[in-house]
Amino acid sequence: MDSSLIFTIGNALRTWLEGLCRAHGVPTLVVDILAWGTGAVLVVVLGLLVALFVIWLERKVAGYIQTRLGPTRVGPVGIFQTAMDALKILQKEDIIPRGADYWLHLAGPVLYFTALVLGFAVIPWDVKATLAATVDLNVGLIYVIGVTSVGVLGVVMSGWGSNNKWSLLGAMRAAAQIISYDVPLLLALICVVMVAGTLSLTRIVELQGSAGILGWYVFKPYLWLPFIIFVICGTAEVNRTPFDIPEAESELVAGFHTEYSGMKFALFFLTEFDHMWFVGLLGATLFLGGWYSPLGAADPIPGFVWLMIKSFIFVLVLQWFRWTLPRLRVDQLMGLAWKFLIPAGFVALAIVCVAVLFI
Amino acid sequence: MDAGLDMRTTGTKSDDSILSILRLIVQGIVSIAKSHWVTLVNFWRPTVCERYPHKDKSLDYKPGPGYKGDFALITDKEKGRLRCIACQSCERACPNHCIRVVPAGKGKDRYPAEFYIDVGLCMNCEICVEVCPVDALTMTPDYECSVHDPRDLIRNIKQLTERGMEFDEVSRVR
Amino acid sequence: METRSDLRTEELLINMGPQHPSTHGVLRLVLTIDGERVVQAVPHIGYLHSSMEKIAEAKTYRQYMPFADRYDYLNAMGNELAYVRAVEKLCGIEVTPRCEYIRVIMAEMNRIASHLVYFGTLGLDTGSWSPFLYCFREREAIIQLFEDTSGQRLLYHYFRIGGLRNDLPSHFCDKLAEFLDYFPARINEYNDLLTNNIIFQRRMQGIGYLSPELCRRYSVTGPNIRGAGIPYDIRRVVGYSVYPELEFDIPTRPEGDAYARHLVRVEEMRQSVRILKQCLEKLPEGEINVKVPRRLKPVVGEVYERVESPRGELACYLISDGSEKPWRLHWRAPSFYNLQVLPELLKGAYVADTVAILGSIDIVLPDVDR
Amino acid sequence: MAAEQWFANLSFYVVALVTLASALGVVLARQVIHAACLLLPTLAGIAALFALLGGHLLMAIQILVYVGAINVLIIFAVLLLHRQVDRQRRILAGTQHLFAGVTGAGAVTLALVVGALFSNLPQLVGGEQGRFGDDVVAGIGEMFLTKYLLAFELTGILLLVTMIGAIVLARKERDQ
Repeated sequence: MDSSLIFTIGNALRTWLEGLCRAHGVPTLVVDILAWGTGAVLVVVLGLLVALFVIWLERKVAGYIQTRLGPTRVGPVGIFQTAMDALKILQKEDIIPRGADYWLHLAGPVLYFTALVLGFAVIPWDVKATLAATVDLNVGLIYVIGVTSVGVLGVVMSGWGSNNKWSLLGAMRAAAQIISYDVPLLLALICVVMVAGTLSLTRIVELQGSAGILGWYVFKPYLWLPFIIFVICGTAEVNRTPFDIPEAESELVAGFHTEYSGMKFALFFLTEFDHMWFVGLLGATLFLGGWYSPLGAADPIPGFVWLMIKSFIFVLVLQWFRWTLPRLRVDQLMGLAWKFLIPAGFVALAIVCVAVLFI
Repeated sequence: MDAGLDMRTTGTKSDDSILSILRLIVQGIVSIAKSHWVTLVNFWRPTVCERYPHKDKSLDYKPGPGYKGDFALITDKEKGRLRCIACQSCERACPNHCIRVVPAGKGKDRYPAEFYIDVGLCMNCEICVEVCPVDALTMTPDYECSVHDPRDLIRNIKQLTERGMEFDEVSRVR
Repeated sequence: METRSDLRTEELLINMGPQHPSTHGVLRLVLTIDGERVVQAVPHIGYLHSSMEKIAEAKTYRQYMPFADRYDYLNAMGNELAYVRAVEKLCGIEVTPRCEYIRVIMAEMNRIASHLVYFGTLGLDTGSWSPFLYCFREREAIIQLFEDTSGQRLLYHYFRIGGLRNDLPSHFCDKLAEFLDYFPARINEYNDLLTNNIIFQRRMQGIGYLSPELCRRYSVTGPNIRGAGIPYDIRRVVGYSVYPELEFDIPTRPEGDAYARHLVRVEEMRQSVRILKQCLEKLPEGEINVKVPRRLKPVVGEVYERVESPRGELACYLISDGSEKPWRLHWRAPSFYNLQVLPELLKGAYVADTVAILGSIDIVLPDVDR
Repeated sequence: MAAEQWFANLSFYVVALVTLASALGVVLARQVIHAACLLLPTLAGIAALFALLGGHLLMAIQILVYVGAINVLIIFAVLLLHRQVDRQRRILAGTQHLFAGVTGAGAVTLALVVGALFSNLPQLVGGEQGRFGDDVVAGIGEMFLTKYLLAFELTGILLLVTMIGAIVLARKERDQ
């Protein structure tokens, strides 16, 4: 498996810097900190760029599904539309409603964004992606779920801090929804963990790559049910139709971010689309063999590109959901989680138990 | 899924047997798959957008004759003067009082010295055109009336005559 | 909602509208909610009041025609039909058969267009975006025909007292036949997308139950009463214009919930297609206008003329004092009556149901406020 | 290795300060919702301390359970509660300054003591790893099912009982 050029250069740079440090008696820790910092910045920048791209993609996909064109004006096929929108939104006035709780109003979007970015820390980008912020945590999966579920606190804070009853309703819905959907999501992930025997995302990918394309977990029949549960719960975690009830334009007038404008709104907006991509990355890592190429080991395309392609398949599917399905009602949403997905999760767990024991 | 589905209202009882739940799941999957098929089909259908301010040849839209657009006064090309005899029928007939005609001359030589139509007030009912005894006033397929200043929406006799040069007869559906 | 007396949750008073994406205009609903349940709902109307009835007293019968388009903007042809029929009855004018058929064609096309808007906006209310765009794509075909015929796309002013503005354009019948050919297949497609979708079904079934008793008490009409199982349709009950010569069914559903009303409307689109096909076949040749005096002065008296609009029983009540202008005009606007039943329907519903129920009774706000 | 120890110590002090400050905030905040929200940095800071000690599993669990679930639940409860709670808290506000002073002084002392105790942090780094070797998760799982089996099962039963009790309490009275 080829690692991409960027990583090779990065590693060479790092070796050179370490040598330099040793020669001058500077602790090599400095290099480490530098590398972590660079990696973290790289991942955040990449995340923002991808978010812009995903927004554009969403508008295009929505356009064509609805027999429209989507953005066409800025750049070829409107590709710079979202970049321009971001520029526009930067200039907007930052409105804080009267009676709003200033600190909560401010902390909401920041926390929402931070929680997601933290999640990116353990995504295995490529086989040798140590330069990037990737940390091969041996409890990576629990960490991802834990960190991303913190984001809902941001939603709740902004819902409360906006001094708007619709936002408050949205926040309450969001809290109830995330807590409910974390349970089946964890059940589905436990199935993967049981098959892999590890919580480390890097190990899980490596285990899938060992047997070619058929080794990917999505091709194992006993993991189909967890896969479906993962897709449904992933959609719910990112608050997208049919599970977008915390936002619900037609009922709650955009819910928790009704009162936001300018950069704070942009944070919500970007995070939401980044989150979608993040779910795609997670799905690709857990079920679609991560950075491995479907063509086998002789493939010259870097693994990072494959990971991107796989994650965007998820993104496209989520977008397809959104522009097709109506929204569930609040009680139906809860009913779906507690009456259907959690039992299904246990069934999946039982199936996987049997499979792991006897296959 | 039917937790809040309150059947009190419809009188039917919700059935909670395993079989009906399984049927519900299958039915749900099938219906959702069908919905996705519809959006997929429409994804490949031709788009219906008309990129309005961008006029390229295939999209340049012109309404047919008889469209109730901007106004024009028709000039009698043989006599070289406006057909309008400033009888003020249109002014009286207009439900919104958006026409004002200032007549000049006497008898057969009566003509409009001024002819104002406030397009911003007009509701495109075409009553004025219908009541005209000499078919001098017409509505044209011209639909681009936006301006920056609402005062520019008041058409005067010069504008109306100019636009009317393209027309020999009242624009009608054929 | 019964909760234990020692468990008290806060009731929230919340303003839905007048600026809200799903109130279909400037309707204001004051909701008292307990968690996600609506305890009480009070609709406040009048934000769009525009003196449509008072204006009539200052205009001649002809001058008022374009105003009739304007209050129920989704059913402009139907409004014109009601007004024109009322005036003609008052003056004793008989129109030609061709004119009657064209009027019915226009009214039925407008019914399809109106129901398409209903279908799309209900999709929006329930969170599904695509049906809206698809419905508007189909509606565009109808609107294009209206534009070719009457010169306008929304507020047509096409009917005249004693006739029509002009005859149909030459390509009209072919275009309409083409539309009628592909449209039923499109209805099936949109049923697959929305009506039969399990999420939509589950959301619409069992909410906003309208009993026949409630319908009678609030004089609810149109697809709403037919969704409660009563086949009450002015086209049949009164049999105005050429409807007695045409074959069509009055679709009803016994359930009375929002989903039943939805199904009735979808079926009505099919019935309208049926009516339109027959009209195209039977469309007689001949004149469209009869001679009407230039100054219209009806005798002293009053008329009450009912037609079936897409929203229900639409009636025009005219009192003449013998002058050129009506002494009094009153619209029995179906949306106004249908809206009054809303507080009854919203009791105990979820906040999310509020918009779905409001969408399912299909009101047009200018029609409510006039 | 001196630089690394210095870095580890610095990280610890920063994290400990944030944790203590936000914990103080929880106690002193005038509004319940602020207190509930300040629990987040407090609990997350504890998670960070676990991470500094090399206890990655504990860190992840701390975030998942305390920050992701319990804190959200607390805030959820605050959102649902009657505003009266605010008014009751305001009665406390009179003694707040005294309270703040005492708690603040105590917290700073505590921070100093803990800092002194942990100043040889690198020896303690890898707490879990030291015990279970590479696979912490498997090690802890094994402990649960062998040495602490009884406690583990009892906790499970307790949780089950609690759950059933909660459902019974929250259940609506059936309509007659």
